[in-house]
Amino acid sequence: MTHATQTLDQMRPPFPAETGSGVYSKKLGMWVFLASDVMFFTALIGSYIILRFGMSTPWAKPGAVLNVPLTGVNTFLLICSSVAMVKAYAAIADGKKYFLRKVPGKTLQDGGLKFWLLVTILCGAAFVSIQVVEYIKLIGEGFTPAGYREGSLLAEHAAADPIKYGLGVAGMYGSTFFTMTGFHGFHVTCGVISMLYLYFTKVLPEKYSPQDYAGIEIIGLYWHFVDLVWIILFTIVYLI
Amino acid sequence: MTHVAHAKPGAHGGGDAHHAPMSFWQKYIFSTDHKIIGIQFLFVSLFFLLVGGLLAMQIRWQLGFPGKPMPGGSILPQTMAPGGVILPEYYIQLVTMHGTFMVFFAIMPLLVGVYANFLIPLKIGAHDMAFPRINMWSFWLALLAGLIMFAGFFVPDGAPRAGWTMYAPLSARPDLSGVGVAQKLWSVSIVVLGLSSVMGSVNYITTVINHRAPGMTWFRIPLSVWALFITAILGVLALPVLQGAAIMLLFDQSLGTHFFDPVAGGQALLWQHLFWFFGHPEVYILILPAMGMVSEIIANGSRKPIFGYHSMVFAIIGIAFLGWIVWGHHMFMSGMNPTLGSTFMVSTLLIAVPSAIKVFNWMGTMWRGNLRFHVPMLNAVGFVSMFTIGGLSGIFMAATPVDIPLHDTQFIVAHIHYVLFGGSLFALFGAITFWYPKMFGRMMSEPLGKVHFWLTFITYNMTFFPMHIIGMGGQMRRIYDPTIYDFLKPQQPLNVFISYSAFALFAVQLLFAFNFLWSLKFGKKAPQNPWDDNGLEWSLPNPAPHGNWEKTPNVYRGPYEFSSPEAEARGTDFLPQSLKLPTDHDPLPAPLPATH
Amino acid sequence: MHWWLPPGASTFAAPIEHLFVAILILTGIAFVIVEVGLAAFVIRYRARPGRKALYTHGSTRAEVIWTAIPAVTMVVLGIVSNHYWVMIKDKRSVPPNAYHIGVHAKQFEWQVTYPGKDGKLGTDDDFTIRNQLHVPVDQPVAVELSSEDVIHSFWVPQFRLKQDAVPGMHIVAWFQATVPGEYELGCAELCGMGHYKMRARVFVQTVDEFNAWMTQQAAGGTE
Amino acid sequence: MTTPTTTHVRPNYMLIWLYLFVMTIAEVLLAFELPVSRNLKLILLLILALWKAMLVALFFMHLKFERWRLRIIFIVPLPLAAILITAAIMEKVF
Repeated sequence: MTHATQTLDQMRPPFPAETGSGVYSKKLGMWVFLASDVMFFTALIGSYIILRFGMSTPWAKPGAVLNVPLTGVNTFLLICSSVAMVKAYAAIADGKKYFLRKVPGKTLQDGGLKFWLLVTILCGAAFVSIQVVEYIKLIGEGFTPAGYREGSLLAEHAAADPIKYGLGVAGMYGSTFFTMTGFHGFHVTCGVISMLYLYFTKVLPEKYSPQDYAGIEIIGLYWHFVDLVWIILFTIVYLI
Repeated sequence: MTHVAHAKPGAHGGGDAHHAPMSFWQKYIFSTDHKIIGIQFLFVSLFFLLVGGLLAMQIRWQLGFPGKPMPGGSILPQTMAPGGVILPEYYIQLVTMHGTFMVFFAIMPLLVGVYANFLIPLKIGAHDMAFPRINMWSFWLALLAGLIMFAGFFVPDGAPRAGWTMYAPLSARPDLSGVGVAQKLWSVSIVVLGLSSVMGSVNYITTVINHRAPGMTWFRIPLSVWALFITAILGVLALPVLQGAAIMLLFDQSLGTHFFDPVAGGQALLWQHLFWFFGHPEVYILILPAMGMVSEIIANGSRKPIFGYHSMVFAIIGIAFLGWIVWGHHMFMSGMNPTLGSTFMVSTLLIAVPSAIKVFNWMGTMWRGNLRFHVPMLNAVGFVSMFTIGGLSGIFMAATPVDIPLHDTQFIVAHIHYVLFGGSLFALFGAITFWYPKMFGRMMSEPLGKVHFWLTFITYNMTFFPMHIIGMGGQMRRIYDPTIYDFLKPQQPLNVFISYSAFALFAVQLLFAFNFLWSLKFGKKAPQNPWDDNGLEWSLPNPAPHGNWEKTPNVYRGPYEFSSPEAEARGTDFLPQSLKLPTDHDPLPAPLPATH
Repeated sequence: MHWWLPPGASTFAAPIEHLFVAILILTGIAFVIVEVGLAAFVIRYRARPGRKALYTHGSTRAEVIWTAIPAVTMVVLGIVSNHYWVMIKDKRSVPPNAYHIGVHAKQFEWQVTYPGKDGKLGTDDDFTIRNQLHVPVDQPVAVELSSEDVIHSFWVPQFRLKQDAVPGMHIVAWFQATVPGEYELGCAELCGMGHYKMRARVFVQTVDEFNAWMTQQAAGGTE
Repeated sequence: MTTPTTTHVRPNYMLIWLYLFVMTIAEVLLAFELPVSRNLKLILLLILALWKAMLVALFFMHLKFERWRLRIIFIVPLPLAAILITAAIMEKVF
């Protein structure tokens, strides 16, 4: 922390009683940022919807090009990481700073902040890794941002069954798919990096307490938002 | 002296005491102080304003004297202007970069970067922004974006050549525009700038909501802060759309995607929808803060409360809301569904309503006032009269049938300059002069300021008013040489007249630059409250110390209590917001929200 | 030097000009009220010793008046404008007897395709001429716009007709020329380096002249 | 503490997780196995996706327990997005 912000925290101005948001500034700021991120994804997802409506030939059938089982696993991972995040939040709210602890009368050990945040990070990292694998496989098969690569296996399939593989929309399919999922992946990566940073600078040194765990709450908000975007993307990109 | 009367005990006098001394780098370069960041923005955006102005001069030379060697033009490289004669490809770079610099790197940071940063905490009684470090990053990213954009001139093929609106597919295909690298730099720069704007806006919104001093209720907030707050909301929601669009454009240019390429199923109009969906709120980002600051100055200059404070606030909100549903009026001729055009026409015409409310309320404020014509007031009145022309000329283009002959002609160029120069820049000349003492502790020269205002007012109208006429005559925007068209030849003398006026207008601005720089060092020392204003910022010494107040001020009344009976009882005509009268009760400070 | 819209030469000119004048009068009134008011206030209420400003926070009645008047005016203006807008731009407004001509824009020229003797586009006797648009007078003409590369805009000032030609879109714009003569067709949307010189000549001819020209061109074969 | 997070009963997060999981399975089955018409499929899939998104926003992001002045921040962009997409699609449907 720089000198200036330290002094600012000490002299945080009082809040007028009947005004203000009723929440602390960092959380409010995160919500405003999320609203702005909604508009960012509106530009990307909106373009996809607009372009898809504008096509005169049918879109590729779900599962024809993309590997739905693999991304299904990915969806599962992201949902797990989201619930782990909220468990981490609940844990520190109850003052559980530890990793795992035996609770009398229960067979499973009780997870604390350190445990649940680690699960979150691992699930998030696994998601990104699987996405990278997915991209490599897709590009190898011939699915690129520019469409189906000439001479690739995919291009051959598409030529044989243009309806199933949406040959007429290949260019748009590649453009929108890689841009939308790519920027979602970028958001996940940013989240994982931020959480790793918090894990080593704040969580392991046990700096959070039931009185102050703002960092966990706001990174949680971001993380759930990224999960929310994926829920939408998974349905409209992979299943429809 | 009247301004001693409201000095608060403990409000100043070694206000910096709780801050350890800082090195030059901490204090002026990597500063987290909102006032220093505002000043950084001021210098950087004034530089880009100058760059934009120089580009405009070259445009005017070419339009007034097509094909003649430009004086001093021989220093330009052969690829731009061999022997001083501007080439068509350089001309398009000029119009593109003039628009880009003026909109994104001059007017927007001047209004939002400078005054949102500088005024919001000072006017609501906060010690700094909610997130000072994010604020610092917002400035450095904006500067980085500006430099990336500027670099476009120095890469192979030169600057982008698709107009500041970057209509695809021209912008997306290097083989069609003839520009490779710089077109990508434009997209990258806009993405960085969007990030900077979002960071700034998140800060402004959070600060206004959460960091107001006790007693600063929503309807005691000065109109400038209201305008900047609504502007920040527009920024936070609009800039990401442009970012998304710029990213798609960048991918089209570099990764081989086809978003805007009709050959592979993309849509050329998609870019226009996304761009103007951002672009119209952007237009209001460029005018609302100016309106807010002008309200401030007019109330001060008239020594009267602002006429209809509440309707002024609701007019700002109304304009901001309408701003989201009118973008199609930029696309009336684009082959858009005509039924959609009708809808957009009605919503566009409705913008006249809140705009009229604002103009008439400003006039109502001046009505039966006691008008002090200091330089800010002159510029503010200039703003009202010029913004009115800009607003009225907009009605011609909003009415779709009349828009057909006016669309994409010099008429629209006149309109945008009446709003952005006659509007925003006049407001900025006023605002810079008004808050100059707060920034630098000195006054700008009053006589020089008055000369500058009158000369600008005259040369400005001589430059931009005739553009309406040549636009009606049919002269298209962005054409390199109007004289090749028979129907445009007769009005070439008017083009020459505009060019001479524009050169004069530019020369007059050097007067302002001189006044600004000279006063930094040699200006008269400013008294604490040079304009007898009510704002919280004037309860601080000039310039205000880091951290602003030692003890958070209490606010007892609205910002425009000029000439009230209580003020008269004190023998003055103003009543500062933080002045406690015997009849006033202290507002209750609310408890801090818990940190989770 | 002309100070007005170029002389009109199509059926659109009159309604657009009437609307233009109407808006000019409306905005002119508003302009005079505001500017004269400002000037009067500046002189009348300037600071003088002993002058006192009126302490008032506004008047709801005045504000309602100057909210309602512009609102009503703008709605009426919108309704009137929409009538002409539909007449000019709506797809269904293209007269059924319109003579169809194809205009294909590309960097930086206009390729005009005439339907030939059978009067139908897309048949064998179509022929294409660069940068020359011949149209018969007093006869609705539908221009079928398309673009090769980037967005261009079909703009004939005297016809009061402007319509973008967008790649990937097929747009029909119609007009009916009323005055025979020679005009210019320009591009009104930045389309690249040669945007300024993307110019074509427009000939409005009497029906006889037009038919004679058409026969001669058709005989000359396609270019 | 007066903050909402401590005054409400904490939801059963694992139950929400189970809902999300089951709905995801349902979505995949719906998309590939169920023999219903394409349009019905589309509507059902969108409803399921929005339902899941709502669960995440309401419970994981605690919007259910926040005040309206905070909820509104997240809600404001949604109509704007709808306006943009609707207008741009109308383009193609004339």
